[in-house]
Amino acid sequence: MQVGSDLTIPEGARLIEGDVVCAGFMDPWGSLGMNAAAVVDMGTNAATRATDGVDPYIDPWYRNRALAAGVTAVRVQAGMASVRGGVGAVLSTAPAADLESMILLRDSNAAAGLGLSSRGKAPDVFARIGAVDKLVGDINSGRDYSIVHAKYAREMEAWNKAIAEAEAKLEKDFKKAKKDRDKEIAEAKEDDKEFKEEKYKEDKLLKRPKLPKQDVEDAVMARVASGELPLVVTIHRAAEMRELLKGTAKFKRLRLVIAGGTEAEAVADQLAARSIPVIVRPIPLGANRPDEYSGHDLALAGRLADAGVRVLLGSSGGGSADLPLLATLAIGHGLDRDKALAALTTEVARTFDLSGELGSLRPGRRADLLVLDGEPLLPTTTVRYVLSGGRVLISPDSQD
Amino acid sequence: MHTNALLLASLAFVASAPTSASSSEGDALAIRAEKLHVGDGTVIENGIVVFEAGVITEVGKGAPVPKGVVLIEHAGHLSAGLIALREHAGAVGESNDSTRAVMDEADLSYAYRPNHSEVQGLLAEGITTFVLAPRPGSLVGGLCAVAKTGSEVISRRAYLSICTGANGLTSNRFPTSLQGSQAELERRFSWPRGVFATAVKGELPVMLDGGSSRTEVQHAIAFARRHGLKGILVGSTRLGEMAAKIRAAGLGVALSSYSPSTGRRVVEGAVALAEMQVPFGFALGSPNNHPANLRLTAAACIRGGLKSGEALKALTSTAARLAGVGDKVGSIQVGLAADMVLWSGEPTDPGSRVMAVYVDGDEVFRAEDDENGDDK
Amino acid sequence: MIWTSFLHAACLTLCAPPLQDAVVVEQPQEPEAPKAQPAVAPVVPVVPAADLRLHAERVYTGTGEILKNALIEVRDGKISSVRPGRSAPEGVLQVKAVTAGMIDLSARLHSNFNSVEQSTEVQPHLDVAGSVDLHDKRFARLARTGVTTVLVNPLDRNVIGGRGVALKTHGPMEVEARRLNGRPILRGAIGSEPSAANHAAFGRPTDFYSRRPTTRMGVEWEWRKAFFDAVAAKRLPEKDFPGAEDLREALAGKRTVMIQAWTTQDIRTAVYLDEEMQREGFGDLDLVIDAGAEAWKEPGILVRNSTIVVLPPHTAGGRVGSDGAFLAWNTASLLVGEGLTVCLSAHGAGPGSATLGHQAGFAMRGGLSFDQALAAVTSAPASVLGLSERLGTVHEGMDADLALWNGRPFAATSRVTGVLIDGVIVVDPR
Amino acid sequence: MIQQSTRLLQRIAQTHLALTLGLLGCSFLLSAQAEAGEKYAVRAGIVHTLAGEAIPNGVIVIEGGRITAVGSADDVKIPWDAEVLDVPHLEAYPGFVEAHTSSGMDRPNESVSVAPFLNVRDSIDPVAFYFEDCLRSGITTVNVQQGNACIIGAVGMVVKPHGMTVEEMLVRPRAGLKISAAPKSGMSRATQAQTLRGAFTGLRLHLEDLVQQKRTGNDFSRREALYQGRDLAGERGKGRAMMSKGWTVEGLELVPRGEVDEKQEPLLDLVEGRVPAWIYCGAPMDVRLALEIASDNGFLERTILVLDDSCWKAADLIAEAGVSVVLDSTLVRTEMDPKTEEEEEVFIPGVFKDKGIPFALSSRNSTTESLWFQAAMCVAHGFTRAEALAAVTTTPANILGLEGEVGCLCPGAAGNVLLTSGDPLSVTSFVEYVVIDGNLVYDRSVDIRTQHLLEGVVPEGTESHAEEPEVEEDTRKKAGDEGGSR
Repeated sequence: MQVGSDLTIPEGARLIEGDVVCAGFMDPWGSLGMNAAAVVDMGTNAATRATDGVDPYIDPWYRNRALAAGVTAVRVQAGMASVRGGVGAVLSTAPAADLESMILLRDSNAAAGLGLSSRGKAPDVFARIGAVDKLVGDINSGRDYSIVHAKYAREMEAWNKAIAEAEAKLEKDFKKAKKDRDKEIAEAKEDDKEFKEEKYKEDKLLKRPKLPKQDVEDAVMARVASGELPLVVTIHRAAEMRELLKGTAKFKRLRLVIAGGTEAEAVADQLAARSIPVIVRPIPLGANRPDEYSGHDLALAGRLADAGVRVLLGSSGGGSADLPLLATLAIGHGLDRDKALAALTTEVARTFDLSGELGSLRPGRRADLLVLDGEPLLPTTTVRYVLSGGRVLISPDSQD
Repeated sequence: MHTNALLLASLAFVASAPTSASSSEGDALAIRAEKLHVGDGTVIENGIVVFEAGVITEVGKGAPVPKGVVLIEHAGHLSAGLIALREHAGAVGESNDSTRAVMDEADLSYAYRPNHSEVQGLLAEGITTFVLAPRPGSLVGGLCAVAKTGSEVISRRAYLSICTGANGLTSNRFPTSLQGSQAELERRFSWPRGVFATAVKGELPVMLDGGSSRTEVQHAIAFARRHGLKGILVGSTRLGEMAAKIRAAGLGVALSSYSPSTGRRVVEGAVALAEMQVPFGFALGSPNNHPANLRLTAAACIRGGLKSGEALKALTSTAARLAGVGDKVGSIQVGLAADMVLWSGEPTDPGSRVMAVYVDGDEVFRAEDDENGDDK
Repeated sequence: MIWTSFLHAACLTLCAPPLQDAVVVEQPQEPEAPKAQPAVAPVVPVVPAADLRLHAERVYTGTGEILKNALIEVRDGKISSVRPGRSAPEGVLQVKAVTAGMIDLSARLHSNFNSVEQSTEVQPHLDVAGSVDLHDKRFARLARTGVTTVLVNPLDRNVIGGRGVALKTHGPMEVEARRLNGRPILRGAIGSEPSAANHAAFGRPTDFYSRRPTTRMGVEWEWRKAFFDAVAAKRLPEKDFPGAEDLREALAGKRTVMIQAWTTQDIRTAVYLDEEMQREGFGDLDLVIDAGAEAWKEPGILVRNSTIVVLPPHTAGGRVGSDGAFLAWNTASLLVGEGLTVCLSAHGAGPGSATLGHQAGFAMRGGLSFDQALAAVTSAPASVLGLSERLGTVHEGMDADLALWNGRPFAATSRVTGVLIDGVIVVDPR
Repeated sequence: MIQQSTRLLQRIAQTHLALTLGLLGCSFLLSAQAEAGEKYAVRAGIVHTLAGEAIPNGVIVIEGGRITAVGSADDVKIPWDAEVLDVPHLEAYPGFVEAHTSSGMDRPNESVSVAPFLNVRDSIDPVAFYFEDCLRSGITTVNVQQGNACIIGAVGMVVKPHGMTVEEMLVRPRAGLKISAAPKSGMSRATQAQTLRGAFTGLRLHLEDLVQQKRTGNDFSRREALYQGRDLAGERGKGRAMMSKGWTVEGLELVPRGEVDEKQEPLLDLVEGRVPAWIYCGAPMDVRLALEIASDNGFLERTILVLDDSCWKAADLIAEAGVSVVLDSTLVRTEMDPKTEEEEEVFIPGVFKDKGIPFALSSRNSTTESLWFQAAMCVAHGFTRAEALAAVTTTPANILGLEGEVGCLCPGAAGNVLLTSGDPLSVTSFVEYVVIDGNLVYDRSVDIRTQHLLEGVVPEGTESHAEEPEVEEDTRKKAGDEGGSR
């Protein structure tokens, strides 16, 4: 309702005291609340819905852990490692029995994965570049799709008009036509010839325009091309990123989001120029990590931010409850504290069009907020209260 | 930001006397830090540490800085170098041999390669000492060494590594069963010879990997008590659940690295162990775990209720004591090696950066200057 | 209906309060109570109160009698008294029926391949106790079905797997503290299992599975060789080997030898082995056939050797076990009819429809009488374990291991709703 | 008459048995079929109609396969020309009803994901041992549906477990369409949901296209007539307007139903509510999808959920939707608390009973877990006998839309009678005779498989056969090993 230092607390309102209040953290690259099989599904396509993979029946304890860590929202995806991840959604981490109350945004983005290892094997280099072109192609056909359908709409309009006119004319001439016909029949009778109906021809203007093919996947890609949906591309290697940036340059309204971006530093200037956000995974990975992560470096977030790239931090499904802790690692490796905080709140909201709803403490925003006993993102700071949608879900006296 | 400014100043200072960045030829060095963590829990505001020939000679607020000694100002925290218990870095693929169940005399110090990139990776995270241990896979894996990061081995007989649990078994050599491995270990320790004798006398501590399950850990503890063994337990995320038993057995613990899946137990374990006053440090297990995992684990424990002072001790002095090198490293005390880390903030906060690392008084790591101080 | 597996809290609250009201309420209405306690010195007029008391409409004692409206008192884990014809005092736990806790001699609670030392095929000296995991949820699950004692044996991958261990399904979390020291059991197998993983030396000489039997013949030969070697070693100490003593004890009848043998041919082999030992004058094995599904085909040889049989669970089609054995549902009644001791087991099946209690029911479907069925899951296995003094029947002085039923035991329409183990309420019927 | 057929059958059986490998043949199959109007009567010690009080010394009269009279022997007169089964030592019960199974088919699943055009009729195997076992455990009505590994499966049918051909067995064809809300292998819940919705969108587009073509055609001929000055003979639709509680396609009446793609037809029937839907849910989250699909496409009223045991968590949702369910044969489920790692046991039928959701039990097709045993388990968990028996008789009958036809012994119902040696829920009583449609179809005294199972009786010549399959396999395995070594 109101935020400020000199507010009058309305009657009957519960006053929660705390040193620091900040917006609830959001994991822009998580899997909390999703059915495991749906997350790893490799068979998803552009039209697969994340909301169909949401499992409201997972033990509330898992979501409470995320809440207790201050994470109040997660962007989820069916087929996180799939070539086309389909339509993502943003979920609240507040435990709920029914799907509807979990969903904050049911179509937050479209998604694609490029060059990702499956079962520890990376796709070969040519296949990888091919995959990039394929994605660009799909965005293209998405754009054409909307063009074709717009064209169809116009043609239908014209056709309806033409038909109306034609029929009006026919109606008008009917009486005469009828008279002529009777006459001809009579004549035919006299010189007993067989009566022939006059041939009716229609010019092709009156031919009904053909309904273009309906395609749910193209329909989604159309929304991507028009910039209605951001496109989250999970991609790590510099070569593929260059190819992608080159290929997508022509789509002026496309809103690209990079997830992973292990080697994104190489294309940092372009990313900054086109203001393409990168969701960095600030998790410490050991020696036996997948091929696309081989260049993994905890300093990535800091370096990109320094290069002026918009940085988000995501768990990549590794456990949203740990994201705030992992964020501190990014800070320890060069990411500015304020930017780290933004990367978990305002930047996420901005990237996925939630700014009107979430991510900051302004009147009118959904009351997802944290009350802390110290600066956020310090291990010594504990989250005392967590409010989700205005409900107090975590308080010092609630255990797990 | 003025932090960094000051730091830069200090860097310039050091640069002006490049040789002095190394104190090995005898000329001393001194560092003044805003907060100096001694390692026993005390913190000295604007504390000064003076070291010469790789050894700390003076510590304190007003520690006298001898004439001509370069004084480096560090606007941040200073602590002893971090210590990882149970590490595999620098022993590439040579840290276990599963063909034989018992390799009592195997000596890990022979497998150590100080200059391997894995080892250098540790420095960037402020780790200056670690226990090089065999990977599980045998009943008795050999003798663990304590190594200085990028430097020499300071103890060749830190622990005798023993797996009492299932991860000492393999399916195609004796033993394939727990009762088999128990029988074999009983035999070795009941009529002990060689290292076993030393261990039973309590002169050689053991690193007991009980395996993951509670029952296996119980067996490990019982085994240690039965033979009066000293040393640490490793390997299980459930060790905290048995804090009381572990304390009764007079053993220490090396907590496993944090991971989202097992993390919760590790954290609860740390808190329980601290309450029971069981001495514990942290295992790292790089290269399969990232070196940053050491501080992350500590931070997770702090988030879970562990005092950050306790955490720092576990990372430094306690770990040193557990590894039997408390008289050499692990705290900022006169006479100990000048292994130090200069932090931008609290050492146990993963959010603070490693600005510089000293091993035996030599500066072995220095963070490249970061801009985000400036663009504010 | 929902109940949790651990009820320490429940049992504590239950052990505490009754102490008082037992003294206060109990005394007046039970004048002869003091007489029932002759041991109590006259200077102490008040009878030490029971830790727990429960009242049952019917107590099936396991000795053939049924006590109606009996009041059972439990003191320090033992049954301190069972008195029929009582009305239920206030606030006392009430149940329909009580039997002794059931005993499964083939509970299969071993920790799989960690529980058998396969480096050599004969390991009489190894004790499976070393690999038992008491935190394994299966113990609690079994307890919930009324099984209060189990015999855990090594996996059947060895010819002679080693010593089994008898355990309560609830109690202290350390094997040695829970171990029931009755008659020692030596467990092995005949049939396809012991040789399942093995192969001849050619091709893969590096692994030791090439040294082991690959046929039934081989398995049988290993048995005989083991005993012959053990006897030989007695005379030639230099020939001694780990476990030889265990084998000699077995021959001397000091250990029970439990052999898994599903099919007729394997049961025959086991009995012949025993008889050969007798002929050779080596001794007489105290033989128990485990999983003797086809015992019904040739009961004669079993009678001849008075062999005890543990039966695997009944299945719809009769087929059971890896050797494709066929278990006829009247096997138990047939063998009992022949005067043999029969124990039933779930052989690791269930929970669900294949609990030990259901097996007793199915055996009754096959013709076994109720009393015989009860014996087959309580007193008979208790005697095999040499624990008849403590387990298997409900009367004064026995361990307070009780299965509390909500109807006639073993009927498909009733089930175990409560369980006591050593006097502790493990499952609370309320 | 029975005696005769018995002896004869035993002879047949012997030869039959010698042929069967391992499994013993169905010797008791008494294959007389009821002529219309043929009369049959049962006199039993007690008759449990499950539609009122039990009747001591009761009589059931069946004419032309249907029960015409039930009552005490004093009141009900047995027709003089009726064949009588006089068993005063036995109790009579209505046959049990299996509300949903995929047994009895040679293969329960089809690899095609969306295959509403299939029919289990073509897969049912009349001599499957499943049907034989049904009689042994007193099941006289079976709803056979495709397996759960599908997206939209075949049309199922209700049969009686007796008869040499599917036609003979038939009770009700087109007993519903099988749908699965749980992913078939290779799919996840997200993609399963997508394909499922896609199937219905596909149907809709197909219908709209048909209508469009017709319209274009009609409009043209109208214009032609106008041009030629003809009076247009009223072009009326030859089809039927679409009736559905969900979505409808305007003008479908223009399309003769015959022109609708036959592959789509069963789906259209479903949407128009002409056949029920059996939707399998493998997890609680599937229930939501199942109900969404059903209500969006207008067949919620005719939907029955086939539930995995985990689905008890969605009971509230189900109760709200007011649909009936068929429960999994696992009645007690163990749930583990992820934090404390402690286990809880949930008695599933109890949950559904408390929520007032009509549920049928389902058997695992085995003596140890057949319907009678499932019902008994319910009693063991506190159900009344009536509640438990209802879940295997009247409730499934209602769910199948066979209310009053099966599941009770009342006039008008099919003449399906069990004669049991005692309480059918007792582990020690047996089904002695089974009468279906007024024919004696099972007689335990000549059921050699039961005798073999219960008494180990092995008819001559079958011993070795009975042993071989597994043993052979066994030795073959060994041989392989040695083969490698030689």
